[in-house]
Amino acid sequence: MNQWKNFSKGFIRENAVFTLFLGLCPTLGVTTTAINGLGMGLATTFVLVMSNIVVSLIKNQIPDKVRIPAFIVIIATFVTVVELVMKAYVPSLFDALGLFIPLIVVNCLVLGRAEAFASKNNLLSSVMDGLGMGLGFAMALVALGAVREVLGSGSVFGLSFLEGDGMLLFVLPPGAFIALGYLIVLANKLKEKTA
Amino acid sequence: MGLLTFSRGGIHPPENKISAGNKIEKAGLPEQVIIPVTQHLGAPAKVLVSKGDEVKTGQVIAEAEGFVSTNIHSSVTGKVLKVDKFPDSSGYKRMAVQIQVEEDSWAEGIDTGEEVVESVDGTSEEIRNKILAAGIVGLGGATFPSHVKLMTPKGKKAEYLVINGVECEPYLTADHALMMERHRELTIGIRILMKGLGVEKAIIGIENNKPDAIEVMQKAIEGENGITVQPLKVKYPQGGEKQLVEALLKREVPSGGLPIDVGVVVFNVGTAYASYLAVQKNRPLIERVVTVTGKSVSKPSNFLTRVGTPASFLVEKAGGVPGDTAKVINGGPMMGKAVANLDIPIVKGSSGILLIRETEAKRGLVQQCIRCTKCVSVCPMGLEPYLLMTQAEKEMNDALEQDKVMDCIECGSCSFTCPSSRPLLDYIRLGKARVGKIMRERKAV
Amino acid sequence: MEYVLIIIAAVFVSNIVLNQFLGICPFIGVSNKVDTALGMTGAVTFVMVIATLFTYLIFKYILVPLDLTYLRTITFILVIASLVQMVEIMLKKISPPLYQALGIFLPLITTNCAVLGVAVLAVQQDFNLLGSVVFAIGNAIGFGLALVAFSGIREQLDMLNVPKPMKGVPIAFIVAGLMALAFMGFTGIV
Amino acid sequence: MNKLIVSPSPHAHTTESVPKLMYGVIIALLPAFAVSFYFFGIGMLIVTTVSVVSCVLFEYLIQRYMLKNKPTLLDGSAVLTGLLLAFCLPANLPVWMVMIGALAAIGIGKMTFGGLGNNIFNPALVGRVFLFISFPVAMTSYPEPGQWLSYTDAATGATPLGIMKEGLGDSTAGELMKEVPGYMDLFLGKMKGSAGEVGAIALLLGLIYMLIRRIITWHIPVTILATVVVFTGILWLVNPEQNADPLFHLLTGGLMLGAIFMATDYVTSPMTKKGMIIYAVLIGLLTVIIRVFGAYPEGVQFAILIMNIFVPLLNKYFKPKRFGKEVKRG
Amino acid sequence: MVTTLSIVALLAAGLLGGVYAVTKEPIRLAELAAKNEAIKAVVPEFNNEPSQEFIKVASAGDSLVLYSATMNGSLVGTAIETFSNNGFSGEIKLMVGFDNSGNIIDVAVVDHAETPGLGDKMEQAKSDFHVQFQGKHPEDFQLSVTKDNGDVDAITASTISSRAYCEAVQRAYDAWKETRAERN
Repeated sequence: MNQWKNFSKGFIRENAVFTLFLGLCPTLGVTTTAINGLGMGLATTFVLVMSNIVVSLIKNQIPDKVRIPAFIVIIATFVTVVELVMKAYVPSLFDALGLFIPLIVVNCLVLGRAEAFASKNNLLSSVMDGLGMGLGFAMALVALGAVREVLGSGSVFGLSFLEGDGMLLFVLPPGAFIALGYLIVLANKLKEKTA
Repeated sequence: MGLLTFSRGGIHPPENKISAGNKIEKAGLPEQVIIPVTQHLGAPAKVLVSKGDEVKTGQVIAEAEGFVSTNIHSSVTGKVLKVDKFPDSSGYKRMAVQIQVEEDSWAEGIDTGEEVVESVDGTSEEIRNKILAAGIVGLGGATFPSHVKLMTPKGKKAEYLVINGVECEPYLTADHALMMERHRELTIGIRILMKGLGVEKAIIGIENNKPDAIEVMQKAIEGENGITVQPLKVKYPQGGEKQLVEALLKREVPSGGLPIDVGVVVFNVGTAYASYLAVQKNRPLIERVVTVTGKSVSKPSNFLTRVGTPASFLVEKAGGVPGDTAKVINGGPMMGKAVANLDIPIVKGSSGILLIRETEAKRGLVQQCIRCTKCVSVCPMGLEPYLLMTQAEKEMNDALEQDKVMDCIECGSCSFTCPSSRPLLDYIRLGKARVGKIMRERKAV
Repeated sequence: MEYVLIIIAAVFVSNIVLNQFLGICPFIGVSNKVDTALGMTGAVTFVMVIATLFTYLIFKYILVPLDLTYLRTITFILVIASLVQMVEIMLKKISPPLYQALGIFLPLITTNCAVLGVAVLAVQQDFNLLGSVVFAIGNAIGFGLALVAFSGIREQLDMLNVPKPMKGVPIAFIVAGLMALAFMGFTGIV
Repeated sequence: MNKLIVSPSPHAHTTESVPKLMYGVIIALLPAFAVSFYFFGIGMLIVTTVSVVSCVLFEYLIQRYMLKNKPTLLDGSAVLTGLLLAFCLPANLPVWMVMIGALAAIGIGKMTFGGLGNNIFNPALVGRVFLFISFPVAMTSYPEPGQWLSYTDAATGATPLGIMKEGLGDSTAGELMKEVPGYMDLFLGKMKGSAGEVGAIALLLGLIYMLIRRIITWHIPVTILATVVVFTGILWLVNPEQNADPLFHLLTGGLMLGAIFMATDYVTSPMTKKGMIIYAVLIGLLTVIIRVFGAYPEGVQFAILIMNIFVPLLNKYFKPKRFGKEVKRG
Repeated sequence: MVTTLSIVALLAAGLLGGVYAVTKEPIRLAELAAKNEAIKAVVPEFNNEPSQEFIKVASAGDSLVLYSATMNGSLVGTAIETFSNNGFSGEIKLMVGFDNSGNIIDVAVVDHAETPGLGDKMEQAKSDFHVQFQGKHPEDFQLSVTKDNGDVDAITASTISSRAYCEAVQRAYDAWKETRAERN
């Protein structure tokens, strides 16, 4: 029950993007399509879960003063792992996500969970938390990516349903901001209803 | 080059000077008068009479208490009915003396004759004392005790006397009538004030919509030393003393300061006339010219009225209350106060009673500000009323102070001009009250 | 001239916030007041320029010769984190007033992806040393311009009647979107 | 005696009102409408009608069902937005695109911020630029003037500004001037262009009307136009081969429409004269920079939107000259 | 305190070194594959490793890369990676394939930053713009847009992108001509 809560809170109630407003740069930057959103979301989830695991395992060994630098090292390590693996096995996705893969390091979501949750909770809770928050984040990215893709290119997950182009604005930066703005409103409405 | 006027903002409301050109009429005596003891800015005067006392016209019934205060005189002869709280012109109950009018016999030492006394005698101190004794206050509406204004503060030097004959409020014609009919006395009054202040130069500012008054005054000052008449372009609120000083002398009274900070003292024409009566005739300030007007009023008039006369008495004289009256204003339409009924007494500061029709009285539906900048461009003080209103609404007191809310002279130009009918001035007043309180508290600490 | 173009491009054409989506968190978070936005801009400029300089040198003269470029991310973030710490300590000692002004923003900067992003971009785009520094300055100006203008708008919005569901973050995003829309006009000027 | 109204002063009020001001602007737009109807015929009428009706409808629906406010349709602001939006679209734009533009203008540009008076960006321009970025092809194929009932594909193409933008570099300005209509035609509005932005003379008439009725002041429009003339004049004097002359810049594209009707929008322009002048100078400069150095042939819409961003800062830092600051006390 | 941090850093470095070693080869292969993919798109079938057999030609301050595709040792085509700096939003990189007599086989876009919906129509996947180049010989097919009296129909509303595209193809052809002797 408790673990379910740790897991599920990341989807709506404490959703990184819609509620906590964390990790916004990649949210906006990579979501030209739903696929990109998914890729980024999963990459972040991996880093989040792994760093949560490590942090919760060694939390007692780390003196308070060097806590943050240690966390950053741990996170950066996993980010680099993701970077290398993607470069090797999914180079096209790596190209599409570009700069935002190394920037997972400074995604406040990852450091935030390490600091606020994993450093205070046991392994299982931390895994569930990382998984939930990460998948919630991925869900938000996919949602935004899907909206932008549908409106901007007339396709979903690369499947085109429209002859010609959509409203190109949504593929471009202004569309990212605008679409996210309205999605947050929508998510708030949803939250009010479920609450 | 055009006529002089002030530089920032200003508006041109319809002038509606219906009673212009009408001669000053004596209003006569009502049955009872109610004379408030606070008819001036500053401390209330101390009441000297009590119920049942017989008083004479011009007798002191309340005495100045403190420096910024002045004497109050009985305007009639009769018996004191009551010394109690009565609603004053703004509807607040304030201490006043109610007198049953019996006759009109003046107290001793007062010259009631009409002949003009030309030569101005006495030192400036004697002049000041006579003005204090006569209970003279600024008759333009601010009612600041005049003897205080005549005392130049240490370190300041008065250079100019400015006489305010602008009368920029729509409808009102009291000052206009006074200039037309009492120009001689007025000129001597100016001389008196110049002497009282010790200045060599005086300028009479008159708006160009009163060409007859300009002509008459120009004639009246012929041969006078140092007095000039300056016609001004018509623009509201030119009668505001800061605006008038700037229009005439291009000097800007500093924020939070007084005209004396730039070497100027401003008196209204009515005050100059009252000073003449006080100094040359020993006559205290117990009557003034009051315009009673309105679009439906059958006989718009300029009445020479005793202080304490109920407004209803004057309105009856002007033909009674028209059926379509929706609002009665004590003063002009821009800065006057709407009153709840006509029982209010005429006081030293009353310049007019204005009866407004329903169509004029209605305020439009308040709408969203569309940021049209009209309020900013009409503000004579260079403020941003739209901003001050929102800041007042949201109680952003620091921002209000920073944006100079206290400089507002409450001329109402912003509210007048707003196409969205927003109550700009109402909120600004609220803001001023709050910020004023904060500033006083800060000073106290 | 080349450097002027780098700056114009960074400020207007590919503005770091409105076009590159970097530094969105402070953009949304520290933009309620113009004064705070100015403080943040100062702090970011300071750190961004120094960080880019250091990371550039480390990358060019340590990582590349040793064939350790895959350690770029981890090195850069450590450099930035320790730089922020050092700047904080130094400011406290050297210029307390400046510390007063910038101090509260400094800890936020470690996780400001604009700083890391610019450092990474500078080495990716193969600038020379001066070019990198100019690039960092340009991006700092671009960040500041967007942030300060945005905070001005938010100050104004605070005084208006924004519908309740839109208040706060949502309207901020819409404004940012419209700002980005307007900035698209700069396309191609460099 | 009836119950007297007691309210704070002032007791006199202007006869101006928001609807009167809005309809005043609409009247000022009529000459331009007539000119463009003359040149673009029925298509212009369709675009305008669709745009105005959609704007009013979207405003009503959003107010009624989403904001749950009392709809304020009669203030004329939605009609005005609709007109202005239509005026900067090609007369051959598909109807559904016009409707999307209207939704962007009213939905995103205006109602998201809370409606009239709250928006930061000019709604009509938000709609126009939204469409321009979203549907670049449709938004840059303009019909040849003089076709009344329908437009043939062959007779659509770039505006004079577009011809200039694409041609310079390979050809000189003088050669390109032969491909665009003469000055008289440009002045009267006989050129390819957005529905309502042709017809400099008609737009100037509108300006004069608004100045006389004191709906706007001269500061913004005149400053923008003057800045454009000065800046393009300098460029032209330096290199007449590669730069069009100032008159050409003045008469083509959306400059007049933008300077007179868009940049002067009350809500999104600065509150003080000083602010207005700075705002207008920068709009003029940005317009020329985008036209001459940027990717797009026309820059005035972007320039105004960009400056909209900075209006709050202008309002914050350029206050009116307060009374009595110069003289220090004591 | 310092020890813990050092241990953490050491472990991290160890992990990274390991992952790096594992992924090093796949990364190299992935990069090669990407290049070969682009070459394959514009020349006939080959069985060599063109990405390994290239020459560089200097042009306009930068250099073009010529990849020779051979089938059983005989040259079947040359893929040239070319560029133009005059795109709508900066540099455009193309891969142009030529047969042995200089006919264009096909053109593919390697990299660009053109506006979505306009200039990006130059991508093969997005429009047939490239088709008109197929089989043409630059000597008798004027590589400029019709507006400039050339033979290329520009992408709608994207004359500038189309011009840059033509310029890049022309540059590739010039390089092909220049190095003809050296390759045969």
